Amino acid sequence: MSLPEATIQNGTPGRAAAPLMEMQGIKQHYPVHRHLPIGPQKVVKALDGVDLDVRPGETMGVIGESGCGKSTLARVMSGLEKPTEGRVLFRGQDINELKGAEKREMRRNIQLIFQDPFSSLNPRMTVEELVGEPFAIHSEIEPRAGRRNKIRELLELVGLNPDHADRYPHNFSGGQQQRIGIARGIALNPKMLICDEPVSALDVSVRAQIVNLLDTLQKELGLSYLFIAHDLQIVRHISDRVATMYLGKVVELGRYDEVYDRTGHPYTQALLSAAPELRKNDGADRERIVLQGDPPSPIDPPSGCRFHTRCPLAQAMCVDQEPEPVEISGTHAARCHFADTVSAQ
Amino acid sequence: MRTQQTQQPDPAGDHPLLRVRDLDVEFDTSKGIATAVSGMNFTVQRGEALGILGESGSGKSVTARAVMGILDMPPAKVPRGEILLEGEDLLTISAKRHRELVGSRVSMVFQDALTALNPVHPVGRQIGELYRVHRGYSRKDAKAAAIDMMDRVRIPAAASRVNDYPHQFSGGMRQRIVIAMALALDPVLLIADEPTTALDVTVQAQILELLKEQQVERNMGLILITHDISVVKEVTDQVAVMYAGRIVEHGATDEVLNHPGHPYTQGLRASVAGEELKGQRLPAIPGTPPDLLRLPDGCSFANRCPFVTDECLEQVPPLESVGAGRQSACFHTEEVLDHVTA
Amino acid sequence: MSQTTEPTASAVAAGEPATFPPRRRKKTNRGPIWLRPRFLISGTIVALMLLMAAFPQLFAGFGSDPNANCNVMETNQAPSSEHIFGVDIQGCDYYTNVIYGARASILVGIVVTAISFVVAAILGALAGYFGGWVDVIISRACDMAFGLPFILAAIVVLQLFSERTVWTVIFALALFNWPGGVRFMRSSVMEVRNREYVQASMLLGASKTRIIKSHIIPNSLTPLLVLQTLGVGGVISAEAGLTFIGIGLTPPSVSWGLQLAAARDYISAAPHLLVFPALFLTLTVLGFVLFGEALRDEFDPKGK
Amino acid sequence: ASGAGNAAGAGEESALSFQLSEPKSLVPHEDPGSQVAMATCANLMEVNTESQELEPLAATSVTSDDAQHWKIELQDGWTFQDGAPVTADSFAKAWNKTATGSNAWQGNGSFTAFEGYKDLNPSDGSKPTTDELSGVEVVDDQHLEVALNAPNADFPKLLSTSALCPLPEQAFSDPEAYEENPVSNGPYQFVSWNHNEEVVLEKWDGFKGADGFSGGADKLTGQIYTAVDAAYTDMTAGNLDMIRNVPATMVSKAKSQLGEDSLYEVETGSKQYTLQIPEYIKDLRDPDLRKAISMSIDRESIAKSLLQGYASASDSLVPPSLDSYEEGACASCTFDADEAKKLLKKAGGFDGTLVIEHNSASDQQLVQAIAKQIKENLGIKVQLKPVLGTELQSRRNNQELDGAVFGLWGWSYKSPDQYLSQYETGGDGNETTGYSSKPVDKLVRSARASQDEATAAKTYAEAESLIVKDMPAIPLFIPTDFGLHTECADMKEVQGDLQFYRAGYGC
Amino acid sequence: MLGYTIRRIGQMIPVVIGATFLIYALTFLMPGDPIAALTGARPLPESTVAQIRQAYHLDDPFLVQYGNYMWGLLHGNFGIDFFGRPVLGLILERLPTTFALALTAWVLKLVIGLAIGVYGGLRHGRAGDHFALVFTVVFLGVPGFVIALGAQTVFGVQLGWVNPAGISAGWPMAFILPALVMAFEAAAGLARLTRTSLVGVLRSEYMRTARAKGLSPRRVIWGHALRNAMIPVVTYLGLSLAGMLGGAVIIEAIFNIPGIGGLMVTSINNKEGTIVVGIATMLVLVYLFFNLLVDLLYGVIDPRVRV
Ligand SMILES: Nc1ncnc2c1ncn2[C@@H]1O[C@H](COP(=O)(O)OP(=O)(O)OP(=O)(O)O)[C@@H](O)[C@H]1O
Ligand SMILES: Nc1ncnc2c1ncn2[C@@H]1O[C@H](COP(=O)(O)OP(=O)(O)OP(=O)(O)O)[C@@H](O)[C@H]1O
Ligand SMILES: [Mg+2]
Ligand SMILES: [Mg+2]
Repeated sequence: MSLPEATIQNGTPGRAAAPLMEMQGIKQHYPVHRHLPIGPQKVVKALDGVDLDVRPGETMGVIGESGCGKSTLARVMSGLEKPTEGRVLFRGQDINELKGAEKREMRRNIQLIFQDPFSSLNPRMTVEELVGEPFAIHSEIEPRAGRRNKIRELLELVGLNPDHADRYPHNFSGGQQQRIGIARGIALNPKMLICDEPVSALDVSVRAQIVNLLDTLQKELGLSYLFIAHDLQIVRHISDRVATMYLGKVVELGRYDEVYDRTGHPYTQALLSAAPELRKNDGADRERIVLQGDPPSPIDPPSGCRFHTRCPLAQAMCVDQEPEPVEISGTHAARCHFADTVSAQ
Repeated sequence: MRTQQTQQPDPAGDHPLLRVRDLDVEFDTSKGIATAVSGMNFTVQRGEALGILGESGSGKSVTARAVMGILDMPPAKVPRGEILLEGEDLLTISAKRHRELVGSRVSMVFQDALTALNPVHPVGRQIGELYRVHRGYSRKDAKAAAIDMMDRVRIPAAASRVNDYPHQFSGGMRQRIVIAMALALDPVLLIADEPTTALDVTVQAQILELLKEQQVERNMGLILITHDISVVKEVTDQVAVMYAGRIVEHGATDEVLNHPGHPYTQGLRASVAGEELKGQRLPAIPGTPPDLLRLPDGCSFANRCPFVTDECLEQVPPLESVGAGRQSACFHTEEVLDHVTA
Repeated sequence: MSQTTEPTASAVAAGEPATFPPRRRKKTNRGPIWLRPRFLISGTIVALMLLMAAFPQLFAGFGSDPNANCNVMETNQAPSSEHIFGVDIQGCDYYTNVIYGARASILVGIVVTAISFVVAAILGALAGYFGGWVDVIISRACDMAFGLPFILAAIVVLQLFSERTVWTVIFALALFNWPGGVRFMRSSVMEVRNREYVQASMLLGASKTRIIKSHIIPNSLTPLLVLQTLGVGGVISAEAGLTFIGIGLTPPSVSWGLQLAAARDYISAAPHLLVFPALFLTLTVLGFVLFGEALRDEFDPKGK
Repeated sequence: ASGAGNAAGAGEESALSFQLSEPKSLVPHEDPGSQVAMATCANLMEVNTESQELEPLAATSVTSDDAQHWKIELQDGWTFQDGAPVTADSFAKAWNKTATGSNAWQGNGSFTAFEGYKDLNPSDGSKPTTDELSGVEVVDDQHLEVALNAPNADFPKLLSTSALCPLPEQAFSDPEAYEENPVSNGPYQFVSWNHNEEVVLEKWDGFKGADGFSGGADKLTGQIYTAVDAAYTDMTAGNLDMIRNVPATMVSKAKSQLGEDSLYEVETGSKQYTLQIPEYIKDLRDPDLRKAISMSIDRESIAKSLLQGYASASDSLVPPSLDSYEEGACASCTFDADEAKKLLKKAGGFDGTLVIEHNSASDQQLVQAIAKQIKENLGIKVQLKPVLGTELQSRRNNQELDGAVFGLWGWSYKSPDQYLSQYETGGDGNETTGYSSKPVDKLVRSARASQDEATAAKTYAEAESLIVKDMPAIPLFIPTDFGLHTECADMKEVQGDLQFYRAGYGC
Repeated sequence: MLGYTIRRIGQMIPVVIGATFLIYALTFLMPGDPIAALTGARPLPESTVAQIRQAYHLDDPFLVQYGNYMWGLLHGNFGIDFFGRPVLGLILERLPTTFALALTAWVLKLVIGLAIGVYGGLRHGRAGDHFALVFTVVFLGVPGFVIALGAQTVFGVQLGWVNPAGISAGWPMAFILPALVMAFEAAAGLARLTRTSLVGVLRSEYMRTARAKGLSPRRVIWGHALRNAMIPVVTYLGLSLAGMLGGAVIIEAIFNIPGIGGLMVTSINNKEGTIVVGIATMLVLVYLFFNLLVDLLYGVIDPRVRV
């Protein structure tokens, strides 16, 4: 796989080709349900100023603990939700301002793969109907006559038996269901595939199959991925660049090896150190950092550096000064006052 | 209700802590009988941690529930087998005796703490209930004991949170409460069924650390069920690998994971993306596990196995010893071992 | 609290462990659903009653007319070989009358259910899918219809008509029978609306119409249908009840409710007048209720 | 005896219970038909239960020369149950109040014959200028004079109805308190009214008319039922002593369940079922058509079967118990299907639909049977139209009926006038048919004015023979009225009316 | 909590207005003349009719009449009937009786329904469950009035255990039979709901936890299963009490119980709009009250929804 040169969004201007998708200052706030219409309206700041770009053919991995806003990012990026603030650009156009044909075109090009394969498939539709639905919606793509063949092709492509096209989703195993989901996702030849934990619900022995499939598809179709996962091992395997999120913000972004091996943010460090599989291989060099306490509430995020409440390196300045992304290398930056020290460890 | 000491049979006897022999578990479903566990055999000694590894549906939880006696019957039934806890067969003792043992001598940590805790009772009461039922504590004492227990699993400000309800805690804290409940009566055997699967990596580390620490501290037997190979590696001494209701490989953890003797174990180990595989295809196990309602005549793994021969299709390979303290259920164990080392 | 003195015998005598019943094998003979006893029995009753409602002649003989061949001098005769269900107050053959009585009951039961099904499906889908003020209006309307006692409302509505035919009664019953279904459908749609497959379809660029038509409706309608089937029996019972207290059907309609109401004055003099329609009514309601239950157990994942 | 009275009590007081529906009011003028009103108030006149003759009660005499101007003399020493004297004023004031339309008391209609009634009820809806009947004059405490609009020999009978009871002073000074706790001058006094459950009455020792009153139980309890079925059920369970207006369907049931002895058959038929045909229904104007309809109904059969023999076929516009009754007065009231068809032909056939309106709450089976016979025997279309009682009433009053109307008519006091005034222009009940005929009017008026009963009866009969020719009403049945009672209750009737308070205590 | 309550009450206002409007409109549309009911057979003179019409604003346009009514209602004035009796008094006179009946029936239903439902749920899939099903279905199937007539004849008349009609025997004897009939009819639904809910709860993970704690079956069921199983049942229970208040018409008629039902039917027959609407308003209010109560109660048994 050719590795397009990664850039850091903030600061240094892009050196490589124009990004396929770009998130600019995305904020997504959800109002908190309240019972009395008095007092200030509180909001959950699920995303609080996220800038991120994905280049053609690139895989952007996203890691971070539960509730940090990864799924929200996926929904906003896919156009399922309109952000409270900020713009989502696809080939330079704000996807939320598109109308008519352009909007359809955008829809065709951005697809989302969900975590739970079963619940993302209508239980009352056969595989053929499910995989054929994209064509039914965008009938201009594939005329009715050729649809059957196209569906068979797609099923073969994702490694399913085309003869099973008349079965219902519940007749398939989790891995196969995810394949159906992927077949739907790639049916319209999209440019961008957003995968929100596509393998978390799958069996260990099947995960690798799906990852391989995604890999193959990327090679064959030139797709770009936003790949969200908890399995840090798999993220490293599949990603070209990796973003770490904490409480609605991207706290570290860089090439996969930079993030994994020259980690610039203490949170990423803690995250990586907690994953046993990563630790084992390189023996003693990665000491486990067990974070204390729970992540703070996204309703009232801590002042200054959001991570200071749990950070082993926290200092007075962290409490009241919000760190800007600190460039570590041309392709690697972290939102930490001590990014350089951390990455040098 | 009895006090602990009066009911300990053969405390010093030469019985292993837990011994499961030839255990079968079947489910009567609308589509027929599903054999979830068959011919299960394993032993756990005091102070020993046994990992049970295997993918979804391989019968790990069913085994655990069978040991705890909390299978729903019907649809489940146990047509065969023995579960000996310090020599007493949990399947045949009286219900009363069973209740005395379960919860105090042997206890369990569940996978999803949110659903495992009763949503309508404060957590303190749920922990305290154990003391009230098994030890006959007063309400007040039970509460105090619950707070103490919550402290021990490092729930901050336990005393002020004892009256909170499960939904008011975060995932990690809930799991700690479930662990507190399991450890409350100083069990000799703790079964943890995927205690960290629902949790974040960061929290997962905390919980595993806690479990391991408590096990060592109390010299407990621990059965850790998971499908995460690295978790097993980190915590257990022994490992049993399950596939389609059977143990296919069993032995010391390091041994088994470093030199798998069964093609399934091998596949599992290999599919974990290692750093060295970056840019390559992951060595995935092809295919999917069999339907428990229609298990093949021969080896259940045969259809996915690279070593498959005709023999495998006809006969179920028995779990046989393959060296010191190791067993594997494969006609081609030698080959597999060689393959890895090669 | 320590009961060390407890006789050891009891521990032994406690017998079978409750959690481990005897290890026996039970035969599982579950065929296709239509062959299960509950379906078979209730299905047969329902089918028979439907047939009776549609073609009473099949049962009462061709050319039969419940109002013809009456002899007022024979009023209230007990069952005999000539009139197997006896004779009614007007001197008409009671068997014919009871057979013809099925039509009103079943028509009311089915049409009212069908109407509330349609109304519930539409209103529920609107409220559930669009939410907002649409939902507020529909939900409040449901509350209104719920809050008004059914009987009171039905009486008031029925009093608007002096001659009350099957259609009048259907109108009155249907007017207040839908809210339950709407609420059910609403929550069902709201649940489906947030399912991931709906979002997935939206992302493919599917139109609202398509989403409602091919995702929301199919996935929320089956549970509603099952619920409504369960209600047919209730509606039939309600019609008979209203007629019984004299505000339901009026002659010349023929119905079990009317027959029961008339029979009430003759309970001891001519008990057969009460027995036969009551029997048929009960059987019909039972058939529909059982049928609904069987359907629900089959299709409602929450029930099983 | 009754479940309501604790008969086992120490006092051994005799107690009887009777069926009652929730009274609208305990003041007789507001609810004149109420059994409680009859028991608690004593009128100027009453009917003797032994002789069935009209006798003065609170009055010494009621006389008139011209049947229009009446002199009433009250008996001495009558008091209300609280000791206040009963004077001419007690009557006059009560009558004035009742006759005032705006009070909307149900007894209002009893005063139409009084002079000055119009002034209290101006027909243009304006406020009345006076609050007294000009025809009522209080001479002194003991004497009253009443002037009527027209001669009416039945006036003494009218004086026996509850709407003309006296009221004590407090009924006017504090009407609300009086409603709650009425005091009257009759044989029983009010004890308590537990709404919707029971009204308890107690014998009043001070009753002056005790001579004509046989003297029943010490305590009378009116148990309140909404339906006669429930009352019946309660009686079978031994919790109730007396029921009246027992439907025919219940009679044979009662016979077998409670025994022959429990039935009290009212001897004087005071009611009649008719099918009235409004004049304003053009299609039905032809007397031959009306006669055809009448002759197509087999009254005998229906009476025997459906009504189980507890009714007789009617062949006159008045019940046989009245003096003016002549057998077969209505020649076309016998069943003859052939003749009926001929008459129908003579009338030029009938291709419309004969609508029969009736009260939806009662007699459904009877109307159905009648309709069935008309349909079968004449081959015309008949449509039943069950209507709510109140609606039917307003349709009658406002002449909005769509066809014939089936109904039951009864008298308030025994007089042919009570039946035939329906056919007198502007008479009582005339709104229904709107029938109007000068000769009939004349005959009825002269009969009414006649104080000689025989002459009156003859004149009434003459009027009837004229009416029958036009058949504005088709006589159907004279039902037999039944009461049900336990052993302890010895039921008594007055001129066709069962009055519970007159029952003797037989245990 | 307070805010929640206020919000709920706010939502009730349109419901009350809508429901009363509906009933008012329907009674207005009903044929027949209310004044005819006043006087029996004899028509009242024009003048009287006119005066009554004026006194009761019967000549006003419908909306004005309704407006007046609501205005009165706002001041707690339910109006007066044609006999000058205050409607509120009439209703309150009968409400306790109906309340006693409905409450008795409700409690009996609670006991019967829960017992059968819990039994069926615990024996889920076994003979006991099927027995419970048959039992409930039979009571669903036989129309209430048939059961009522049967029960009245057998227990009231033939066996003589209770008074077959009337409430002179007072509570509880007079109410037991009718309440039982109502209870059995209504228990079926409750039993089904309870069973389903309990089966769901019994399958839940926390029941496993409870059993894994070595608790006795009784403690597992009473301490852990029932309260959770009651959560969906509570909504149903609360609303059904309101429903029973209005639904007792037939039973009241058969057993001669002087409750709201009888008043309702007679006043509808007499077209006494004020009473009909008064009753409707009262029952809607009761319904809404229970609705609110249930929601609040919900918070008590289910801590997850506490606000
Ligand atoms: N529709 C919504 N309304 C209100 N809050 C929301 C909504 N969606 C998400 N949130 C909140 O936003 C935050 C981020 O949620 P999100 O689902 O994006 O997290 P995540 O990183 O995907 O977590 P996970 O790893 O558990 O999937 C959470 O605190 C969540 O509670
Ligand atoms: N109540 C039940 N009814 C029918 N089959 C059941 C039931 N419970 C479990 N099974 C079957 O038993 C088999 C083993 O299930 P078990 O829960 O032990 O798997 P597991 O190894 O714990 O999987 P996971 O990793 O997903 O927890 C499964 O195939 C399942 O279908
Ligand atoms: Mg997520
Ligand atoms: Mg499991």
